[in-house]
Amino acid sequence: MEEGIITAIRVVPLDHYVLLSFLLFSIGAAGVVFRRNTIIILMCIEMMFNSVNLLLAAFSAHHSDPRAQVFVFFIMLVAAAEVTVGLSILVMMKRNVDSVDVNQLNRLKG
Amino acid sequence: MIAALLLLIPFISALVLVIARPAQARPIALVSSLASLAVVLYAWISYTGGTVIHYDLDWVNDWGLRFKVGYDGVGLLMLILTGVVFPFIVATGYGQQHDRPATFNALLLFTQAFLYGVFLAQNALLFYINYELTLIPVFFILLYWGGENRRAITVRFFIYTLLGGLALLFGIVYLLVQNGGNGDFTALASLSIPASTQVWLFWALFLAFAIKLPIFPFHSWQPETYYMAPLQGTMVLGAVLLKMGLYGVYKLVFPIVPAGVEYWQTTVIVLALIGAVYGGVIAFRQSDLKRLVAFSSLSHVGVLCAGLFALNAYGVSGSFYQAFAHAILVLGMFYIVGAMQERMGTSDMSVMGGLKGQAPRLAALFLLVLINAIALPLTQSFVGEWLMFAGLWQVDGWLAFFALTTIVIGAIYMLYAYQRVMLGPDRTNVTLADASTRDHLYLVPLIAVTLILGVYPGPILELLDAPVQQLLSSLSVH
Amino acid sequence: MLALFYLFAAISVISALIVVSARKPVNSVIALVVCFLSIAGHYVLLNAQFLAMVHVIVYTGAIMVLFLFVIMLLNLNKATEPMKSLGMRVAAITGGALLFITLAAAIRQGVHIESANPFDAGVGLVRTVGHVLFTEFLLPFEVSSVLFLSAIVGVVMLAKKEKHQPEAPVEPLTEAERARRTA
Amino acid sequence: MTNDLLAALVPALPLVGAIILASLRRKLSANVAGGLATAMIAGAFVCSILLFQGFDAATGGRTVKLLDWISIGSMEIPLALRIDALSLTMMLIVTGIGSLIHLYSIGYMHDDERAPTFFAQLNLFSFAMLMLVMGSNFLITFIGWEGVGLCSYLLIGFWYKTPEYNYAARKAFVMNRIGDVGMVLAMVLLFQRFGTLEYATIMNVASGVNDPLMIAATLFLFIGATGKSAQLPLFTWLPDAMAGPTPVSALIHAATMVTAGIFLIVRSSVLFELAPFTQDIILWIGTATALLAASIGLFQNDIKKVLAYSTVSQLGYMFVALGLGSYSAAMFHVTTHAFFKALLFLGAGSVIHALGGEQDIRKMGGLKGHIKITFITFFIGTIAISGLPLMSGFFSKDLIMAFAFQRSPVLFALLLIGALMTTFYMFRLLFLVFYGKYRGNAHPHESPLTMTIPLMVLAVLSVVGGLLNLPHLFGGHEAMKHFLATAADGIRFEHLELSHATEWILMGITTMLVCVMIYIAYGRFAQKATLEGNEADMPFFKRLIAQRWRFDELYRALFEKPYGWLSTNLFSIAEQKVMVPIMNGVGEAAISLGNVVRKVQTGNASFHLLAMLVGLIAFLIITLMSN
Repeated sequence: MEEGIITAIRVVPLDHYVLLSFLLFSIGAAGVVFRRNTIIILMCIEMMFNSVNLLLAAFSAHHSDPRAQVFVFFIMLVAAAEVTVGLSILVMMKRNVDSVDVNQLNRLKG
Repeated sequence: MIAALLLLIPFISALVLVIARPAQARPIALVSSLASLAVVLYAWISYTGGTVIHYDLDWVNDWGLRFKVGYDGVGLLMLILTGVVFPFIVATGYGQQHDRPATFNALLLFTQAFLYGVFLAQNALLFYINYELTLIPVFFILLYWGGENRRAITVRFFIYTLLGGLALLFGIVYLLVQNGGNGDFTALASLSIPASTQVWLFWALFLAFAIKLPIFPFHSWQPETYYMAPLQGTMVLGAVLLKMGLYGVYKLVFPIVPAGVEYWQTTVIVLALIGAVYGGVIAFRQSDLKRLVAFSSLSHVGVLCAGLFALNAYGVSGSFYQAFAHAILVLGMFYIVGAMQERMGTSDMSVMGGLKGQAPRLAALFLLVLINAIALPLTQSFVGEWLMFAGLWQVDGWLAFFALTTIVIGAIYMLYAYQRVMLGPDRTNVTLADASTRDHLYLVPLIAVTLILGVYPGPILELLDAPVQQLLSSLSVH
Repeated sequence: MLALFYLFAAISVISALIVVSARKPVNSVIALVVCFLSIAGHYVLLNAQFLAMVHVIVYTGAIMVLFLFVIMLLNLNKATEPMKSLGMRVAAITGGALLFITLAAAIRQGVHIESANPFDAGVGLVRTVGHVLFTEFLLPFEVSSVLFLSAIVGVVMLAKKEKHQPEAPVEPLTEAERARRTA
Repeated sequence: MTNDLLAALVPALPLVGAIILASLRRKLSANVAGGLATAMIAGAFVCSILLFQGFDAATGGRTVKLLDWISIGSMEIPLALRIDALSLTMMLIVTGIGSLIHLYSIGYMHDDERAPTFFAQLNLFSFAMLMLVMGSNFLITFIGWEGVGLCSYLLIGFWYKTPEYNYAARKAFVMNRIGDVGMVLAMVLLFQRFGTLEYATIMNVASGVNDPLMIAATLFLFIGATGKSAQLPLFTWLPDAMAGPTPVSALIHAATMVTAGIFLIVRSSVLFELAPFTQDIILWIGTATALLAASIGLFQNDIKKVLAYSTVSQLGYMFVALGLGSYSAAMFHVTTHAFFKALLFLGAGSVIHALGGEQDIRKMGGLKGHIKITFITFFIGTIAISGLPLMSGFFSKDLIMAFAFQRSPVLFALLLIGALMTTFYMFRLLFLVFYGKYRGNAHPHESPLTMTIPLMVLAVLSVVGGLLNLPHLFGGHEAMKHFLATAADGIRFEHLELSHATEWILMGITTMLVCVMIYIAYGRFAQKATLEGNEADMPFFKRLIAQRWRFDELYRALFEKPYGWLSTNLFSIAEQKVMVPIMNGVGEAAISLGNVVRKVQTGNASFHLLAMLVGLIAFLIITLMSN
């Protein structure tokens, strides 16, 4: 298994990972615009985060440089913090306007 | 060290002020401004000539922004001016009732810090950033402590000034692109730009300064803003902020677009002189003392700008000398305005008259300030005006003549104002306090500076001589 | 090995599509968990063991559970979400597709990198990453605790009921009361 | 060295006096203040005499540099004093007569509560006047030039509660300022031409230069002189300046300040010699002023106004002398005029003092019995100004008239008419004030000794002043002329080339006609009991003259009113209707642009997200394209 995985780094071309993460990112971006439910929008954002993480990890492996993985770790930290805040905003929103419809948030109209 | 102290003293004091109690606000601000005055005076004493660079640090090098600070003689004069002026501006607060004095004084000190930044900057982008930063505290001062109709006037002032700032930014960015991203003044000065480009680039660079000064067609924000602003705000605007325009022209316009300057020289002088005469004539019939002083400032600045654009040794150094004199004058005149407001509750001259009977010492102080305004010899203003007249004469006799009409016009409105306030039968029905110890403590040093530098202008002229010569010789090369 | 990659890739893309298209939020969450697990599989393929573990713990274990709790507590799991306008939906799909095409076009010549380091399969091991994290990135790591602190403060502030709200104050439950209610 | 110190002391003493008095003005009594001020100016007088005694005319003069003043680039303007024959003459006049007038003021101002202020300003004036005459370059002279203007402004408006006085003060200052424009233009022109403003250097370099610029420079200088010395067209301020206390009129508006213009032209005589065109203009303006002012003097009823117009007229004579190039005659007349006009003004002050402030000669009369000393001294002053033989005015005026005859008999005739008018109005004044019956209702009393001593001293000087420059005709050798000739290398003096017989004849004619005028005046005014003064009854021309040729009205209509109109309308129309709306337009344009652009901010989160997406794609595409 060990050997197989090590060869996997060499066998799977970098392009594949890049394309995969692009695809996930695009799906996430489309989802953000597509849905009205704020909680799903938040989830799509998480997905976009992850596509970037994957990209970083792939490059890290192909560069043989552990620092990019450390960055992935940091991104995870930030994502965790972001999710807690985002969800508490969601709770607030639900409490105040009794809805999680993103179209309710239109106070910023100029 | 000097540069760091100058930038940090007001900045840190301002931060301290944010948490200070209201009663402590003015003393802290005063001590801070006096400390920075001491630093400035030390800089003056230890200055031996040439351009002193204190720091030259990388910042955002790719965009041409470097933390390059220092000064030449002219810059030092401007630093001295800022250092001298701010203790007085802060001290003016002792006669004013503000709500939230701590915030107010903090904003004043922020302005001072940014002003030092402007006069210390040796990099065009650094200059620009500080130049625009000064607007922010001033904006809040005007908006929260201003008089009647302050919102509209402040916003107008702000938009108008920013419009100029935008053109300036465009000009600087253009220069940076041309110069491969090196924004140091010295580097920009050696840039050779085709004359046809300079013709329009001149206005991109000059418009901001023309509005800030202001010269004639761009002046209309000034009287209303001066009138509406709180006294100390007016002093900041009139005594130091407009000097940034002068300094900017010296630093950013003359060395960089000499051909453009040559092309527009006469136009600018004529506009400036139109403004000088226009402001002076209007001042005559103003019924409000504060507005009258505002228009008189417009008139003085017109001559100042004309002198600068005479582009010879006498005109340029006279202009900067006069800039100093004008700052002192503005402080004195507006302090008098404040003293009258404090006593009469208004600055409207139609309710004044014959105050000399009740307040002879105040009248005497007013007169002593006033002789500087009409540039009587042995006052500071005379030295500057004489040099500017000599400079303008070398450009054209008629220009000198029109500049000179302002000494008649100035005498007309100033003496008329003095008469309406102080002379004649006592028309007021209030009991008036004569000049207090505070008034003396404030005005006597100003008058002393005026007279001493009027009799012995040497130390300041010395500062100006070398950099102005250098500027002119570099211009003649182009 | 390539087959394994394609498998994981297919799972993650399909589950991602389900996340976007599912009617009920709970379904989305479950799909997202699947998606995240498949990404963990990718990490394993890349021999990024540390990441794989942290990813499962943080994302799948913590974050997604948090989502689930929120949905549950707020009772959001209704498929009554009104759809956006047709134009917006079309725009969203077109936009996502365009984005992908553009990004893909950017690498149409393939990604060729010259690694500065000699090949080392062990970069993703806990030991390697941990070493870098606690030497080179020690300060950011410690500072990140401040981020969490501020996030906690922010959450508390947000979750707190506003004082001036006219509602009756909610009295905190005592331990005994809580035990009685849950029973 | 000691001489340098003395020279510095001359202006310094009155300055110190002014500063002390100004700062202690609330603590000092009128007499102490007056004493101090008098001591200071008398000290300056003593210093001037010492300087005069130690002065060696053969050396030509010295420059005492006090400190660098304006020094930048190639401009070097030191604060320096020049001691030569010309400045010494003026210093002696200023400090000498100044001392007497200070002394007189102690009596005149003793019951004014602001007397210390008055003395401070008087001392300050002396300082400025001394700077004016002692300056070694144009700019130092200009310090004094403006300084005396300021002091004149302060002293004319000394009694500040009366708006007319304030108006008069402002008018004086502004008119002087108009002249100053000319003066500054001359200075910048000369500076550019010669690279310096030092008198000595300019006069040295300039002699022999034939340059059309000199005409411009001298014309500008002359404009400055017309302002300060109240010549056409800038003379109307001087009669109004009589609003000030009488000693001020005597010192500033008769003896010293108003002669500054003459001094300036004598100082720069070399330049004027190079510009004959300017000289002609000076000549004719001087003549016109002399005649015009004298004609106005004929009908004035205010004792000080008569003297004021007389001063303007006499200054006209001095300018005639300058125009003729006879600078020593001008200076001679400056000196004698300082004596007798100071005497007349102080005498008038004594009369006013005696009558408790009355200035209208229609309410005077028969005072010779009440105030004898004043009468005798005033009488001496009158005959001196009228030029009765052997009085000081006789010598100086006849010298000018002789020069005029040498140029043209017509000019002589015009000046003679002026002289006769002078005689007539002066004797009219004398007779109306001192002869006949008293027409007022005050109780005249003689003035105190501090006031009468200066009168007596000045009376003596008015009699013997002619000795200073006694012509050859009377056995003298024109001492003053020769003394002044040493002043600067440049000061030249035209020689009188008339034969002695001609001179005798001219003098005879003049004297005879003057006597006739005195007789006519005596017949008309000496015994008048009442005096009709209704201008409306006069024929048109006479009324025009009595109304001062309506110069004030003309200037008001031509300048003051339009200026006020311009000021009001520039503000209300140009500024408020044009400039401010333009600025507002900029603001409003920004705001309306914002109103359009803000529609983009729908507040719809999905829209913003989509926009972000679109932006991202666009950015990517642009980046890709540019590669």
